[in-house]
Amino acid sequence: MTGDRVMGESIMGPTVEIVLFVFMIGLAFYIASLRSLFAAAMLFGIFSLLSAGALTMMDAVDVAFTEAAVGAGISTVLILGALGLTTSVETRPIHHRFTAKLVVTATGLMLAYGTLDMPAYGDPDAPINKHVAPHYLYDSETEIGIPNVVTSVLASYRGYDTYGETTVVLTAAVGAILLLGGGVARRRRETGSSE
Amino acid sequence: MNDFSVHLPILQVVIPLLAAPFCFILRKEAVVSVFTVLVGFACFAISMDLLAQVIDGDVLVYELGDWARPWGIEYRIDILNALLLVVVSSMAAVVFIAGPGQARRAIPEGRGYLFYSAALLTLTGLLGVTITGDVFNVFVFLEISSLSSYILIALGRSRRALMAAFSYLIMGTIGATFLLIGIGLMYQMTGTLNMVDMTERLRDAEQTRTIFVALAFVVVGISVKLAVFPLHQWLPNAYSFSPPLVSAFLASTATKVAYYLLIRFCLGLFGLTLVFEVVEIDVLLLPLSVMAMFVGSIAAIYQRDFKRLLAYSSIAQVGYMTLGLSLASEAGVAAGLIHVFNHALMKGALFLVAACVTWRMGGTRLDAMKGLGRRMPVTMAAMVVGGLALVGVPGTVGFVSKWALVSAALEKDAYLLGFLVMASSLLALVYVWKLVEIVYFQEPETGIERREPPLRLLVPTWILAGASIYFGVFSDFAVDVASRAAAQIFAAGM
Amino acid sequence: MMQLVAHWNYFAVIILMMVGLYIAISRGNLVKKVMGMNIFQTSVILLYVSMGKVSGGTAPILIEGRDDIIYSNPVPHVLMLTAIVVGVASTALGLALVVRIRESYGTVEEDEIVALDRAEDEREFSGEAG
Amino acid sequence: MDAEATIVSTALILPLFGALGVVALGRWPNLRDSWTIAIGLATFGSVARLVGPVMEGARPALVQPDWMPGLGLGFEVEPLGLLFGLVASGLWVLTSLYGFGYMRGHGEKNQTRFFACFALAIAAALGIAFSGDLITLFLFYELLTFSTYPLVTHAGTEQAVRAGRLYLGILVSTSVLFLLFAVLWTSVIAETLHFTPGGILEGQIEGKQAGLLLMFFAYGIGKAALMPFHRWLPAAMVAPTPVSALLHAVAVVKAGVFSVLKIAIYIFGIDFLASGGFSNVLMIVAAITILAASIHALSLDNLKARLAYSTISQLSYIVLGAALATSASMMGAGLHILMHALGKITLFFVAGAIYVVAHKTEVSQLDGLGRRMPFTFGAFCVASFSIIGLPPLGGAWSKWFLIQGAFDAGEPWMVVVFMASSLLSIGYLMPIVARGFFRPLPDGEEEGLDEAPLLMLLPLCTTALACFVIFFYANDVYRLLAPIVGLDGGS
Repeated sequence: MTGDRVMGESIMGPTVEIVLFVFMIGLAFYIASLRSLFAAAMLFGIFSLLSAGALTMMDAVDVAFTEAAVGAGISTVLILGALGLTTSVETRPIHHRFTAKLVVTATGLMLAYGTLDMPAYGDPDAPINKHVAPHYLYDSETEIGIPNVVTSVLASYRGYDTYGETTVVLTAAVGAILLLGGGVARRRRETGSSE
Repeated sequence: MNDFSVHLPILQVVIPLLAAPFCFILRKEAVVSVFTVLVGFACFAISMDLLAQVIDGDVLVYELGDWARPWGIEYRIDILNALLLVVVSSMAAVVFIAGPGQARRAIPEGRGYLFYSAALLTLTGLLGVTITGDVFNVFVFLEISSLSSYILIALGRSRRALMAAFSYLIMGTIGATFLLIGIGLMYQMTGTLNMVDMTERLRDAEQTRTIFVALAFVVVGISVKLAVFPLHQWLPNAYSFSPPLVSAFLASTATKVAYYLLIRFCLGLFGLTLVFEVVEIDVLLLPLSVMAMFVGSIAAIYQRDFKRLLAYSSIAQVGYMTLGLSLASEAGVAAGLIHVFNHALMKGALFLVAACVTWRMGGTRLDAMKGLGRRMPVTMAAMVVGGLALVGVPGTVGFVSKWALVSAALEKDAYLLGFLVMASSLLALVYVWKLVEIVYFQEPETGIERREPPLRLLVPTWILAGASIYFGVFSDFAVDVASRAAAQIFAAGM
Repeated sequence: MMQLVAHWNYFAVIILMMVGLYIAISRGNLVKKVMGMNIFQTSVILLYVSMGKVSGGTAPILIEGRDDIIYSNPVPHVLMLTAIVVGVASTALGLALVVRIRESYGTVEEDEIVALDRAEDEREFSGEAG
Repeated sequence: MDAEATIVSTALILPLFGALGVVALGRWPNLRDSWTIAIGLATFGSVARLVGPVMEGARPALVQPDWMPGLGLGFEVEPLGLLFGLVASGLWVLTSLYGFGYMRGHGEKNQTRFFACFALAIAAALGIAFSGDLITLFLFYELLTFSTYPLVTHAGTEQAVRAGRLYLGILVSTSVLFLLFAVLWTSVIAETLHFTPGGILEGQIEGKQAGLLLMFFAYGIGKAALMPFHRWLPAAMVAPTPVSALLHAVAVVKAGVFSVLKIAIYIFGIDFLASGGFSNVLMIVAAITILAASIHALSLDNLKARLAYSTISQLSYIVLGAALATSASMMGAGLHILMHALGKITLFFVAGAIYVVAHKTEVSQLDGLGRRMPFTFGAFCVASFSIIGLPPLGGAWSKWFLIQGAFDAGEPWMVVVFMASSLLSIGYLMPIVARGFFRPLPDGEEEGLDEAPLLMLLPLCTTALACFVIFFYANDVYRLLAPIVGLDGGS
């Protein structure tokens, strides 16, 4: 049957994924240590692209596409734009705060502890794959009629979340106009009212 | 008629949601501000109707897009949500009355309508979080409310508002992401996102370490929003530098919704056994609540700014709420919920007083408030009422809260705890009295001419101050609804 | 050890999360904080999608007339599409705030801003005494 | 609502109504003051009309709908409360008269606020007197604190504000920290807060815990000025003298000891209190307060301060009477509320009169003043004798019953305490009389009569006379109180 294909993936998939993850971790650490914000922003874009790759490997093509467009694209452009309006070098020395390390370590350890009872990665019998998802996979075609299940769920079953998501975008737009819009008027007001 | 009332649950959220972009069309600030008030009262009316429908124990279910549980998202209203819906929408309606003219101070000409739009979005988010029966939907609407509240906070007059909003944004996003991780783990172990469905399935998966961790992440995530000590650092700046009306609105709604979430997740989803017997979050939550009560109140005593003082007092008051939950008893949760309602009233009133003071003095520094008792007697009387309620003087809502909370503690034989609650309310007396002395016994630096703020500020202030007394005397409503809500959620959490 | 093998990519995700969180809470530069927040959120996306991965599965786009194909779980994908948009919205808002902060303070370093605020406080209240 | 309940509600509402009227009539001082007197008389009249029915055993009750689930605002008039109500409302009239003389003689500002708060304080005192359960008592107790705060700080000076802070600080702190806590504790263990003859706590709590609860109540009622929470009382003497007189000789402090007594009788119950000896700590604290305050009074030169410490000492008589928990001691305590009120208010009236006429505040300045103000000093002398406990003055009765009670309880040391305190009170009161009458006036002061204004003189003579008259009518008061302390009526 499709045995060959499955075999091939089971070896190939993890290898590529592992490489991607190793790169991502390396990039993240590098970003943390960089003082040039411009370089960090570029690396962040690459990081997002790599994560899009990893997402593809995990069969989440829609997410990967969006991540590539939004995460690697829009976010990076936004950050670069913000750098253009502010500064591109971190001027203060990097200090290592003890509490921050403590919090981060605690978070990591907690999560690692949480993985102990998790179903194994890719386990088809995990509860997540057994309850609601099969219904979407097997009945959405008749109920909705779109082959892309992600789209069906997004637009119909969980359409309300998408509506909420649109509202989030609206909110961000309102915020951006309020905070940044009318820059000239704002600056005039600020200098005028600096009592 | 019937058709219409069936759709009330969705209208509760969709009305403010649609109203927000509608502000773009209206544009004229005067029109928009009136429109917001109308929306606020419409929401309030709907929430009261919903409460009336569920008060006897029926649960109202509204399936969005007609997808049945667990395939789609549903709205699910029991007494607990309904109570919170009433609190949020009533506070919004009252605070919005004071809206007109607010925007003019913070925002460039001609963009005032955006201020109202953002306020309506916050309201949408808060109502959406409260009403929904789907855990991921909680996250989405929580982000709507959070993002819009960051915007509102950033509109404060001083530049420090920007930094306050930014810090809140970072803290808030991290908190929301923690919640998202927790939800993810819950989803992973149950395969569903619907609350009812998840509750049933969690009972089977109860003993896994993944669920413990999920609980931890959910609680920490919500605690950031709730400003539970020591995750409260964002709050003092956010409340003291934001425009006063925004502080009034957020202080009386946002933390309340976070408290609701804490109860919903701990009791409704994870269940009593897991939360209080297996993981025992009360071991941590209880001392933190007591710390919050004392640290918040003591910090409030030393503040030199009215709004900042109120902000620190809020941290202490959150301590009372979480203390109620960590008692792990029905009476304790009921006490916490009573305090949610009561604290919304009194803090709302006090922050509106701050708005009045800002209108008159341009700021809320305490040394500028000297002798204000003679210069704006009506406003300051409201401050005294709110302050006495914070202390818990009989005849005010604060007393009802304290009575309920201490009774709940004593019922659990936690005598020392009851005593500590009393002791911390004395600290409230110290800072409230400090205010009273400044306002009534110190000579103003400039003239004593009497000038009250306009009615649009004075009326909502006194609505809330009056309610702080009214519901302190006729407390049946809050006590009854809160007790029923606690009983219902407790039965579900068994 | 078996744990590590069975959950290897969860551990990778956790490490990413830790780095992102660390950048967000420990760094003084506000832009850097936003980046850290982003990395943190991205790692959560990876976490969710990992949960929905089914070994040997493929993207959940139904192919007509084939019952033998294993599909990965589409639900986490749906959720994360929403989360990505939410994430970019908060990034945009955060950066807008950073730009404004830079305009009013002249810096985007937290320490410097705190120092400026403190100086302002002292000026205000000492002016009071004098 | 039956006729008696109507009277109860009238008596409770009249002073509130009075306060509103005072505010409304603020612009016309004469009208305002007449109004105060009219309302005062009407209030006293309605309280007095309850005496008959209560004597016959009726307990007029008035229950408002619950203001909190399970907690109604309830009133029930029982003999002890009626006695306190009579004292408070009766002396209100006299103090108002005196107050007009004092305030006008002194040209004080803000008189309207002053008399409005005064009426409010009386309303609160009556609320305490007629309260049917602990929570109602607590509510009015707090109302009394807050309504008297503006009176204490009336002068508005730095000193007054500081005294006000101490006043409010101690009274509110103790009430919230201890009293409210004790009330809640009681409600949790006894599941009722209603004042019930025979008490509600018996069998619900015992031993050390009961003792602790009792101490929570005793210290929670800061107005009873048990040491070490007595500091507010002397501090509050910065208030104008009518305030000191009514509030700190009658309404406030008596509300305190009345509450202690009421809780002892109706919450603990005499029998329960007498059993087990858990009231010993309270007994010792009260005894120490009696002696320490008396001794301290000896050393004070300021007249009002000396009277204040005398009050602290005398209040603890009543607390001690409650702690002894015998029928006689309770009777003595109840009588002492009345007797001490009459005596002490006279003393304060006199202090105020001296201040207004001669502008003197210290004991050492009083040389020869009795010859210029014979009536005033005469009244002082009579009241002092009553406080000391000499017949034929009212104070003799209460002291007699208290000592009797100490014997009954088998506490000889407490007998000694009462005796010693009487001696000490001679020590701090008599020198004042002696100075006034027997020392020559200091150089440069004129001889000749210079009495206080009539509006002041009249009330203080009336109360002095009452100290004397009441000695002969004590039997009626005894009959009123006898049923609740477990004695046969009449003697």
